[in-house]
Amino acid sequence: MDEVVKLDAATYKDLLKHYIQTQDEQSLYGVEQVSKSFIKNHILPEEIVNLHIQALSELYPGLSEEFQHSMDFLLEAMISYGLAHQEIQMLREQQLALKSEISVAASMQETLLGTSKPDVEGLDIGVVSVPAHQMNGDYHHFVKGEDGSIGIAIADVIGKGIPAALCMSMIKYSMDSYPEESMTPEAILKNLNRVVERNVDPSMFITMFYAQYLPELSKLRYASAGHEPGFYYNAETDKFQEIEARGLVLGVSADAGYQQYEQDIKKGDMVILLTDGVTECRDGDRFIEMDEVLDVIRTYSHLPAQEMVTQVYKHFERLQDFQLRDDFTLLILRKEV
Amino acid sequence: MDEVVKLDAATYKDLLKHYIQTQDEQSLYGVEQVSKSFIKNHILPEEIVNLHIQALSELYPGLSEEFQHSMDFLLEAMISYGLAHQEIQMLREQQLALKSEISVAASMQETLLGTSKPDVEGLDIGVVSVPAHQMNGDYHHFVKGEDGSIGIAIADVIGKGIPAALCMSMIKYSMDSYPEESMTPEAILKNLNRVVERNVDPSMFITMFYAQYLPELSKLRYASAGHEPGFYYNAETDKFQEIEARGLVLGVSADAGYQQYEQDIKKGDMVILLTDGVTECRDGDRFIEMDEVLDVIRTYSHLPAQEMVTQVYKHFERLQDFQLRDDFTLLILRKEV
Amino acid sequence: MKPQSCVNIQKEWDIVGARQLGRDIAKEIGFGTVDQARIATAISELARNIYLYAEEGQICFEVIDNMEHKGLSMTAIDSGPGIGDISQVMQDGYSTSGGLGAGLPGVKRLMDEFDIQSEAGKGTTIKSIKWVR
Amino acid sequence: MKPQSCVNIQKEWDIVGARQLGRDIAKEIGFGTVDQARIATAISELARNIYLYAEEGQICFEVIDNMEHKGLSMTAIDSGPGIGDISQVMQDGYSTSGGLGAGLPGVKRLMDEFDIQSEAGKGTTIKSIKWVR
Ligand SMILES: [Mn+2]
Ligand SMILES: [Mn+2]
Ligand SMILES: [Mn+2]
Ligand SMILES: [Mn+2]
Repeated sequence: MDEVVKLDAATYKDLLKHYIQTQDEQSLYGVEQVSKSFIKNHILPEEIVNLHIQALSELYPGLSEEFQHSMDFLLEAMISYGLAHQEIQMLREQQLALKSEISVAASMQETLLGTSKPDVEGLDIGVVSVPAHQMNGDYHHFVKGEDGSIGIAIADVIGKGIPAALCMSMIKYSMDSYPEESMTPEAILKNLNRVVERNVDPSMFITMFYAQYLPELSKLRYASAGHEPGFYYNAETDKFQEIEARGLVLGVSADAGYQQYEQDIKKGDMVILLTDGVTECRDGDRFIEMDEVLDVIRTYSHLPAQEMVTQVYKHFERLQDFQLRDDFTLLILRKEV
Repeated sequence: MDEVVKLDAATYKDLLKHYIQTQDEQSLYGVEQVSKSFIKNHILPEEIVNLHIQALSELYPGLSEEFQHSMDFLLEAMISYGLAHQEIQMLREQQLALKSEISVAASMQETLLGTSKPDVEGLDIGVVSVPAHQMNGDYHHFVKGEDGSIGIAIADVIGKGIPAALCMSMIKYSMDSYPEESMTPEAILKNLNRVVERNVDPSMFITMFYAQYLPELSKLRYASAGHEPGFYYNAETDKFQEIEARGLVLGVSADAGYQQYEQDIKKGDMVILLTDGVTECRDGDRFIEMDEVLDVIRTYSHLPAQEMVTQVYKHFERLQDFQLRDDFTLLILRKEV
Repeated sequence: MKPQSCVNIQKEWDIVGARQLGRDIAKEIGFGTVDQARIATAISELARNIYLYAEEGQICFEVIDNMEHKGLSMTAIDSGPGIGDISQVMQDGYSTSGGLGAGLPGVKRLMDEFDIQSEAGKGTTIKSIKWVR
Repeated sequence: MKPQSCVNIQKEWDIVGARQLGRDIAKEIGFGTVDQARIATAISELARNIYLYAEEGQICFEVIDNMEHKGLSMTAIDSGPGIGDISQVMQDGYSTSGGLGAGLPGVKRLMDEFDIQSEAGKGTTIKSIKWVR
């Protein structure tokens, strides 16, 4: 390493000499490269100033005393910047360690919460769920009932990141213990509400939308626990309409009950379920309107469901400058025949 | 903010002038303060160089062209440092956000894993459990049985940090579901082993030492699942001896069995339980010897148990330069009468 | 508004040419020394990306001069492999871990506005603007 | 080995005095310009800590000159309130969050060796050494 630094220092001096004589762009491009190499070799800014003083006094031995003193003064001013610069290395290392820890935890969580799209004749399903940070506080899962029905849960822990993910994992543990596949949406939410109320920190709330699709009846049964409303796309009228469903957020009151609704699904119709990470996307300082989300969905509605949700996600990822502010989950179900 | 920066720039120029004339320490102390203020106001190093050029050319209008060009060159070299400097601010913010998330998760975990020292006549208990990072992958808890016995579990998930803590929380959830207070140490470990084997990622292992103190018989019953051995202090002989106990780590094999041991406890005797974060402390590059741990414990053995463990912890915290390499749990039990 | 001037990037020497043109325009429309150096550094990053990963591409400069403000717009266009995960390359430290370069987050910091579009197999377009203060 | 020289820290002016003495000794035993400036900055941090939080204390300098190497040892002793959680103050960013100072992690970085002992209500002793390279 020391050899590299010595070489860089010699290059610095040569480039400096050349630049003083010609003021050419090439020397400046050269010093940019040298400067990057210095940073890579942990050379601090005050050392660059020192190097500059030395190079210059070798090139121009007759430099004024004023200049010498002024450069010592500048060097002193750079020490604080050097300290800050050293902090970066520490911060980067810590960040790397934290991120790798979180990524292990996130993959544990993925295993725990993992679900796979059910394969149902005539039903096209697409789902995308992307955490704002590494761990997901959104949740969705699919259950195939013995009667051929498809259960779909979509949920959001208030908050995001590690605490939300930890909370979600606990819920999953609790949910595993009862026979969801034989229950109605209202009964499932009622049960879960009790579990959340009993087991989860009182400051943590969970919203959930639970739907059951009954292929033989072409019907959707659903109930909501304060969850962001989804949308129903009517192929015949080519219109979207909000899926209305009322119900208390999980974990607030031990004896909350939930109302169950029904909707007929015809050929070409779509059911769109989402979390508030989709609807509360921001474009700069402006919250987007729900109509914009539906417009984007419409733009890609000629695609298969999985590609549709992927394109919609990409659209909003870019709109938000590639930094999600909340976990983003979008699930689309289309009846094909 | 801009006003502050302008003021700082004026101060810089004054100090520079004074330093060139007198080369005094006071000006250098002054520029250090100004430089800190610049950093606080997000002024980048290349801007300091620019400020220096301007100040100097105002103070000494007749400066040579060579000097001017050389400073433009130095400014160019500083741009990369300025970019790195901006990254710090970003990194600091991200770090802060991550840490506050983790601290929320850690306090959720604390609530979940919380245990309190049982109050038993004639028994002095001290315990300290400090995570290396924010979340603890060590675990200990106390149970008071109906027969007056005291159950003590101490465990360590292989690994540390968030994944270990997440894993620990799951175990706790599972443990809560069976009646520990009526079971023997061997039965408890056997049961837990099955739970861990079934529910936890196969790459995760847990070591646990389970002890039951029976006050009426003055006896300690215990079993170990591959856990770091504890120590028994015999007051009569004034000697420490290792508590030997063999047993497979939890989660390796579904049908592992555990052997149970017994030890009589007399007045003044101590039982010392710990995790490998205590015994694998490092002093520089050197691992400490077990005898050193016991020597330190002996040094503070005149103190009440809680103060004893606190002082021992402080000793090793300093020895390790205030940066724990692993979660540190030390539990001491002394029979007083 | 002036017409666009573009520099093709094929060899390393072209990076210097792009910097020179960018700096000349920047100086002409009134950017100070520090901003000139920052713009040159941003050009280096954009041009190196093309030179290293796309083999062929160009950087175009345009002076923006409307009622409210004056600025320099730079557009880097290449027909390279494209960027699969933009979120990832826009993360700090993704390309800088070895201190090798400021990467795209660096360009974003050096300039005032930044937009990127990329399609796998087709190429990448990066547009950035810096305003005269 | 030379005798110890100490500077009492009571008013802000004493910080400058301590820096001057430290820098003079550093220059004398052969530290270069950069290291002199780093030592002075470390002295500032130590002395400001005493001035701001302990009201009274001193910084002592000692030249270390043995067969192997030469160095400057600085010991800051105060009878202030002491530090409750040393792990916390040794964390980066704990005192620098506002960019207000480098804090103790800064001193540790500026010097080569660093040790701290503190007792609540009794005071703090910080010893640090920098070796001539
Ligand atoms: Mn959420
Ligand atoms: Mn949300
Ligand atoms: Mn562990
Ligand atoms: Mn351990």
